Amino acid sequence: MAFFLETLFGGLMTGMLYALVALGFVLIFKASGVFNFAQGAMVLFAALAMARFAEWIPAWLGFDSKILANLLAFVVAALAMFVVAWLIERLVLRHLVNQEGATLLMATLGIAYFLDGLGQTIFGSNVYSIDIGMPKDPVFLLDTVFDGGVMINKEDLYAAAIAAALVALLTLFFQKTGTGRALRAVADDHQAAQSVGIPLARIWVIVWCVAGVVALVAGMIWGSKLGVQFSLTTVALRALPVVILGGLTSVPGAIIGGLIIGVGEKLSEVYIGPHVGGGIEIWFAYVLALVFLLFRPQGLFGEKIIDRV
Amino acid sequence: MFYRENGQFKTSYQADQQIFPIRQDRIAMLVLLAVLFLLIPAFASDYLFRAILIPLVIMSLAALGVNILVGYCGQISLGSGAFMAVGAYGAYNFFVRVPDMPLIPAVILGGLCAMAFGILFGLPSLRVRGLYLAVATLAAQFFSDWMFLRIKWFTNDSPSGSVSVSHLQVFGFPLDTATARYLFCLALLVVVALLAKNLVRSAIGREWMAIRDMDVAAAVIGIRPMYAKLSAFAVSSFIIGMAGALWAFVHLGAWEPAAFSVEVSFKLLFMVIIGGLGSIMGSFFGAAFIVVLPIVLNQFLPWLFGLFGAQISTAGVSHAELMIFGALIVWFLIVEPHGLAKLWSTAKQKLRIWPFPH
Amino acid sequence: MDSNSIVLNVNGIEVIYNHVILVLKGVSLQVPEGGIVALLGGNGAGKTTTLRAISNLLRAERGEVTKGSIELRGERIENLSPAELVQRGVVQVMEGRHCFAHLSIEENLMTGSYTRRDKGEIAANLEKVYTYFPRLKTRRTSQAAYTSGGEQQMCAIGRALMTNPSIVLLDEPSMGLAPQIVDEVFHIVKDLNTKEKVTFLLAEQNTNMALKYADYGYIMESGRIVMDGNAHDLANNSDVKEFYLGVGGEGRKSFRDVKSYKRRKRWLA
Amino acid sequence: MTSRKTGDVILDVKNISLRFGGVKALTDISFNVREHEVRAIIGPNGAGKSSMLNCINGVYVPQEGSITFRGQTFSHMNSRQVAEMGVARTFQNLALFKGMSVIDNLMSGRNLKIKSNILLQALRWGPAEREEIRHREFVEKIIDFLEIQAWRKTPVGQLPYGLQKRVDLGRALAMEPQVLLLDEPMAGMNLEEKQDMSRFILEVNEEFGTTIVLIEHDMGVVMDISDRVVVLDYGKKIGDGAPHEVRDNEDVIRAYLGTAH
Amino acid sequence: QDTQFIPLLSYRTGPYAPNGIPWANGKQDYIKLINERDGGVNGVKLSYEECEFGYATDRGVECYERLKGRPGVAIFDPQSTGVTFALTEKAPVDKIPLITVGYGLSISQDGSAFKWNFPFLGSYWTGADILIQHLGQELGGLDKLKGKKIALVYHDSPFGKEPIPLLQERAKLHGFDLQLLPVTAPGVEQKSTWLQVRQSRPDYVLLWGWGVMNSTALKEAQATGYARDKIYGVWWAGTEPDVRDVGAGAKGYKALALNGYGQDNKVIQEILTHVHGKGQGTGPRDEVGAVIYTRGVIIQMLTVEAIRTAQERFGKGKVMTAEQVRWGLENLNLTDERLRELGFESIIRPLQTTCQDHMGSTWARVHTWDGKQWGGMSDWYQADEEILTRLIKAGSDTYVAEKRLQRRDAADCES
Ligand SMILES: Nc1ncnc2c1ncn2[C@@H]1O[C@H](COP(=O)(O)OP(=O)(O)OP(=O)(O)O)[C@@H](O)[C@H]1O
Ligand SMILES: Nc1ncnc2c1ncn2[C@@H]1O[C@H](COP(=O)(O)OP(=O)(O)OP(=O)(O)O)[C@@H](O)[C@H]1O
Ligand SMILES: [Mg+2]
Ligand SMILES: [Mg+2]
Repeated sequence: MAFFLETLFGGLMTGMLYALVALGFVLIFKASGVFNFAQGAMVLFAALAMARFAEWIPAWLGFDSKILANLLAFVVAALAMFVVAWLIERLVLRHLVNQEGATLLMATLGIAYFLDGLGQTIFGSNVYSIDIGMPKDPVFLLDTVFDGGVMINKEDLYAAAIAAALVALLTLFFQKTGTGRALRAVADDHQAAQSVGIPLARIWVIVWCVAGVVALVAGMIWGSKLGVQFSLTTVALRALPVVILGGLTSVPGAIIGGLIIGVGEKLSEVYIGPHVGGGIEIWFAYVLALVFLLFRPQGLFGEKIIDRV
Repeated sequence: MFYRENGQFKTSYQADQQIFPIRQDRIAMLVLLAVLFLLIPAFASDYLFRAILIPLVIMSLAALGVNILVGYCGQISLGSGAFMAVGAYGAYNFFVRVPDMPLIPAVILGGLCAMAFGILFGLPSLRVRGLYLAVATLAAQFFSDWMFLRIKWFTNDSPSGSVSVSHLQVFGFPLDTATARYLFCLALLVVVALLAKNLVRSAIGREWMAIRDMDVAAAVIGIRPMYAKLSAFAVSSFIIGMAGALWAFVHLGAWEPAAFSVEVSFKLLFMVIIGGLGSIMGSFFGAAFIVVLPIVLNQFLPWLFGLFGAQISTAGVSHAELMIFGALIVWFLIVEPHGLAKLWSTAKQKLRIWPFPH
Repeated sequence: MDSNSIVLNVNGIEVIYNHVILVLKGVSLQVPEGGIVALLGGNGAGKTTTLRAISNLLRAERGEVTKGSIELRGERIENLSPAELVQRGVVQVMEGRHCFAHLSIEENLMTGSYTRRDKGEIAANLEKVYTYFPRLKTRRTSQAAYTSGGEQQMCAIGRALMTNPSIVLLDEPSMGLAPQIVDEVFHIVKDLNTKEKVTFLLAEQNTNMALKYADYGYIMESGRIVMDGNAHDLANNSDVKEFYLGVGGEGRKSFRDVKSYKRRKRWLA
Repeated sequence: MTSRKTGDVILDVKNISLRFGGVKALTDISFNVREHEVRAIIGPNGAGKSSMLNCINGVYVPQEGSITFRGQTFSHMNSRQVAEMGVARTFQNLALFKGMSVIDNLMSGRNLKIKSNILLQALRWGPAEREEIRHREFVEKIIDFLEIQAWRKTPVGQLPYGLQKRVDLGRALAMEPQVLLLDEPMAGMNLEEKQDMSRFILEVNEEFGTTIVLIEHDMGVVMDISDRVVVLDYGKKIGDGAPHEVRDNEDVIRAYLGTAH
Repeated sequence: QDTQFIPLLSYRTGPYAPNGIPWANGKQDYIKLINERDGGVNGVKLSYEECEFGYATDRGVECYERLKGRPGVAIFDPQSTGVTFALTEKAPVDKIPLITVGYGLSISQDGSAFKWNFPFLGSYWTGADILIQHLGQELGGLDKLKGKKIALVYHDSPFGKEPIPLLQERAKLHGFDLQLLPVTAPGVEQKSTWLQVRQSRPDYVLLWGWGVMNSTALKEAQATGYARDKIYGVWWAGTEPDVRDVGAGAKGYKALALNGYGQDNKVIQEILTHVHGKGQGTGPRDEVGAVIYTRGVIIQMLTVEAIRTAQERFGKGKVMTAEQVRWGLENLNLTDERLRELGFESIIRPLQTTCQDHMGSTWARVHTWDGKQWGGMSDWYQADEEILTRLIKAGSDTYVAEKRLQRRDAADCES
């Protein structure tokens, strides 16, 4: 029982971490109907920037407060992400208004390659660490009830809290502001959105900036967990079933999807895995998402797929 | 200037329905085939064959298969790597388990295995669409990764899960030189491309495109979405499966499941998008872009830097390669969002009206 | 036309799609302040393209103005973004509706107020649109994709009105609307024109209606303006009568009787 | 109404009701269509006309009611069955296959009639090629008939609206239907083009005896070419009869025509 | 043609770059050292070209095809298990030897079946064998392993699966319980793996990871409270990039050490003087002598010695063909004395290859991470001949049968 709870909690926490990456996908999809293949690359780029600046800034300025270094590095990394967003709009998206999803997807792939190359050129390809003082050791709860207690990881707990806060903030942003509506309009029809005076350029810069910051937060947390190196980009692949399950356009969906996927894959690996040789969680996550899709083809909270003549 | 179609009148529908209705195109095609089959084998180096041409031909074949599904039938698939893997391991099992199995039947049987697998994972397409479908196909991808690592039977009980083949022969001729391998793959590609072209310009091809463009309307004119989608999955995964078998048997010789990882799936999808969705020709352009360009960049950049007297480290080259490759993708899309094939046909269009600008 | 009251001056523009398809071959037209100008012509004549060139929605279609100039109150506008044009009061109602499929009718309308800041004004505009099109009010919460064709057309027009425009480029407003609503749409046009001094440039197939409400008309054929004049004069031109109004020499012909006989248009000779 | 004879009832719609959540798109609609006639459906926007067609060809499933076609009664058919029985249609919001050429669009209308299997098609061998050419000949006739020869090989997405409407009609005709459902075929056309379209419709009706169900907002066209008219308003039937009867019906004038006509 | 060409496959980008960079640097630096200090091998200068493949098998094969035709090409080090598998089929055709130090196919130790493969110093089977021996010693005898539970957390790829047959063999022998826990590559998500570890509470965990998987595993072990000093890694999990980022969290973690390391070794000192001292160092100075850097140096040293050996037979001061180098590889004899001369005496043990034995030495040690650096080296262990020979014989028999090969005879051994 205690073990079941641990697995459950572990799954929930992992799910929140996936959700953090998934959010980036959702944001950009929502705002432009683009499936942003570069999300993984953005996470890596942001994390690299953060990790390296946290090293460089104290060296340049000659102080050694860890907190200050992290703070400044975060700000500088966020600025870098703003610049990236602005350049992407200027050089890429602007020229691809009104093109099909496949074309835009491809363009984001180009961006992904570019960012991978650029990030490694500027920041190097080694393992770097982000130390934002996350506690690494587990705590044990309920040790009166269960023998050995129920183990929970504090780092995960913090990360999950940050993810939740971010989601709440973004949900508010989308629901309560006119911008949210404009974003959805843009996603539906670039040309019509232009025709009523929605400035695509500004909208896209805003959204890519927000997505950049989300990527930075994700990169920071994942980076602090895993170390900052190239494999961070593969985290995006783990977040994919989450986005799909939650619905490509839903911010809260990313969280719920994350929780379901997280729990589903951990329970499956732990309870089914050993009987079939293990290593099943990744495909299980996808199959789980698929099963949900068979009932709701647009994901749990996605906008209904329009099907009309 | 001599690229004109006027003056060439078609007197029968048969003539009008040819793959290349313009005479100049037909001649160009024959020349191209002659170059591919005669000239290149006479001059190409071993490196060119093994490192560029053979992979290019095989990937073109795979991209062709992907294009049928994604480009013609509009079903986004990220499971192509899995179909290739099933093709490869399917062929492998026939090859090692059936004594004296020749290569061609093994490849075709591998294709058939992939076809069955493709149909199975195509079933969700009846309900799930677009990017959401991509997830279903990714499920196929990760499942196959797992399956070939975990189920020993498929790898003939090799402890590490990696397998190899040797003594390939076609009609009794051993396939041991690079030229022979190239010609074999090329011949298969030409045959399959021809068949595929026939398919996409026949009734079934129209069904696929109809489903892609407007599925409700397609249903109203009597097209069964189920049949159309599943047949696209079947044909496409059959071709991809054969390509997978070739990749494993002819190109790699020895392989592990990672040879057909999700990256391969992504690459194949990119080939068809950058080459041109819904264009047989586009598959070849796309394959060339994705397979050849990075290699060319990799060798060209040090030379370029050398020209300016600068030294660049290998890491620097490969970072620059990534950036240039990414930038080129974006640039081509901006010039022509519908892919290289479209760019090609626009160019031909311009040539046709040359020297007038419009 | 009095040249200093011209708000919109299109001067010999040439438009090319996709770098190869030449569609407009030197189109010039003027729209006076507070006027209603009709742009008439058959399918593929280039009406939509002309409007897109003005509102600069052309780029999204991979089209490009390669020659000529477009001026709004003396200012060159070829390089302004559509959003900037909306800021300046120029809005286009696109052909084929283009409602935001996933948004409800009301949300669709509200997107039109993106450039407006004043809450009171927005509310008033919304109310105005609802009074013009009561049908929209009853369907306000439905997703636009699931409304009927006519409802979507109303939505598209209403959405444009929400931007508080001074010049509206209307592309086929009557398409798919019931006769009663067609009347109404043209009434609204007239109404806005007289009461709020909104200028209209409208591309229409319904020549009858268009000439009835417009002051001035241009007729396009294959990318050129072939004829222009006061609406009244045009309506009385014998070619226009025969080809666009259906009233040949012997009055209105029944659709049943037009058989294969066709007279060639004089200007195509 | 010269040489044609309208025959027996070929399509009988009985008590159809269709709801989408709270929206009642159709309430208890009944009407019939006779063989060889031109039957118009009119009504204000959102009255449920298009939905009615969608029910007939199996795109929507009505909650209540039945449809009888050539003596067979169905509460619901799938689109394929309807197509097989010889019902074709055009769409209000163009539903062409945008990426395909005009010829391919029309050829796709003939797909139901193609018998060669996938292998023969791949080889394009003997019978398959002959079959393809036979259908191509038929389609060319339609192309000539609709006067769209010049655009044969253009992808339809690039055609102007009016021509797309013609292609849409062509695709339906390619199915050699017995009943042709047309949803606002003349929207967005100028007079000349409407005349052409009317001519096409009437010729199909007269020469092939095709029964036509037509939704149209241009009253001139409706009055001139239809034999009988159904009027819908807010999902209810408010009138049914010969054109002139309908035109003079008080309810119809109030709900639909307005005063001007 | 007057230089001996050494192609260098490397990955300085991509997921495994953190390990790939020092490795590649070590390989280059040693070549530079030989050219700089000795003027080449008996006067034959060494030339090289690096080809970046980002750990992608197909790009690696492309590199191979590109470089294999260069004049004077000596040898290939595929640097990845995937590329090794692919090249194992090609090398016999092209007649180019493959050197895989500490990786590759375990059965390729059998030189009579694998003429062109040289898995020097150890394979995963020797590694796994030594780990078990070490555990036995810690417990005070292999018999104490009875009833113990050992979990293998492995990279789910041929690399990770290689040790399984040996461990199973050993498990049968000593009666311990072997639990297999695969981790999907690249291994960034291991929560469920470590939850399973927590559930089954094995006495030891063997970590068969590569790249990011290693640090993630250690972090996850910390997060689930599994004692790090019960975790034992393979030598690819015992380098600096594997633990640096975990720092104190990995304190007590042990891993196999295939080779010695550190800047005190003579060869490293010479590299510092002759290469870095002249501003020609490939990477940063402080990485010289790191675990995986040193492994790169060893690989190159073995290559150079093979060339030297070949020259003894085929002509001093001449550029050797790849076939001749192969003979050199097969007839290496690096005695204690020779190693001392070369400056490798505390880096590796003496090594002698034969036509039958392409590995030359099956010795390794175990070292410990103290939270800041590797150290606490154990004594050398040698893999158990008896078990290995049995497994290798069985494996290579199947291989020979499958490929319809002839085992090499005495005459062939002379060639
Ligand atoms: N995006 C495009 N790409 C290529 N050609 C186009 C594009 N849009 C329009 N055209 C071509 O430009 C010509 C003019 O089209 P336009 O839509 O402006 O005509 P229109 O007068 O508005 O016709 P309609 O009355 O049918 O709307 C047509 O021949 C059409 O094929
Ligand atoms: N799939 C659907 N989901 C929800 N509501 C629908 C759907 N289809 C139609 N409706 C609603 O049913 C009503 C009738 O729609 P329909 O399209 O049949 O109207 P119509 O008579 O064709 O009007 P128009 O002349 O404007 O085309 C409309 O109010 C529409 O919003
Ligand atoms: Mg138009
Ligand atoms: Mg309708």
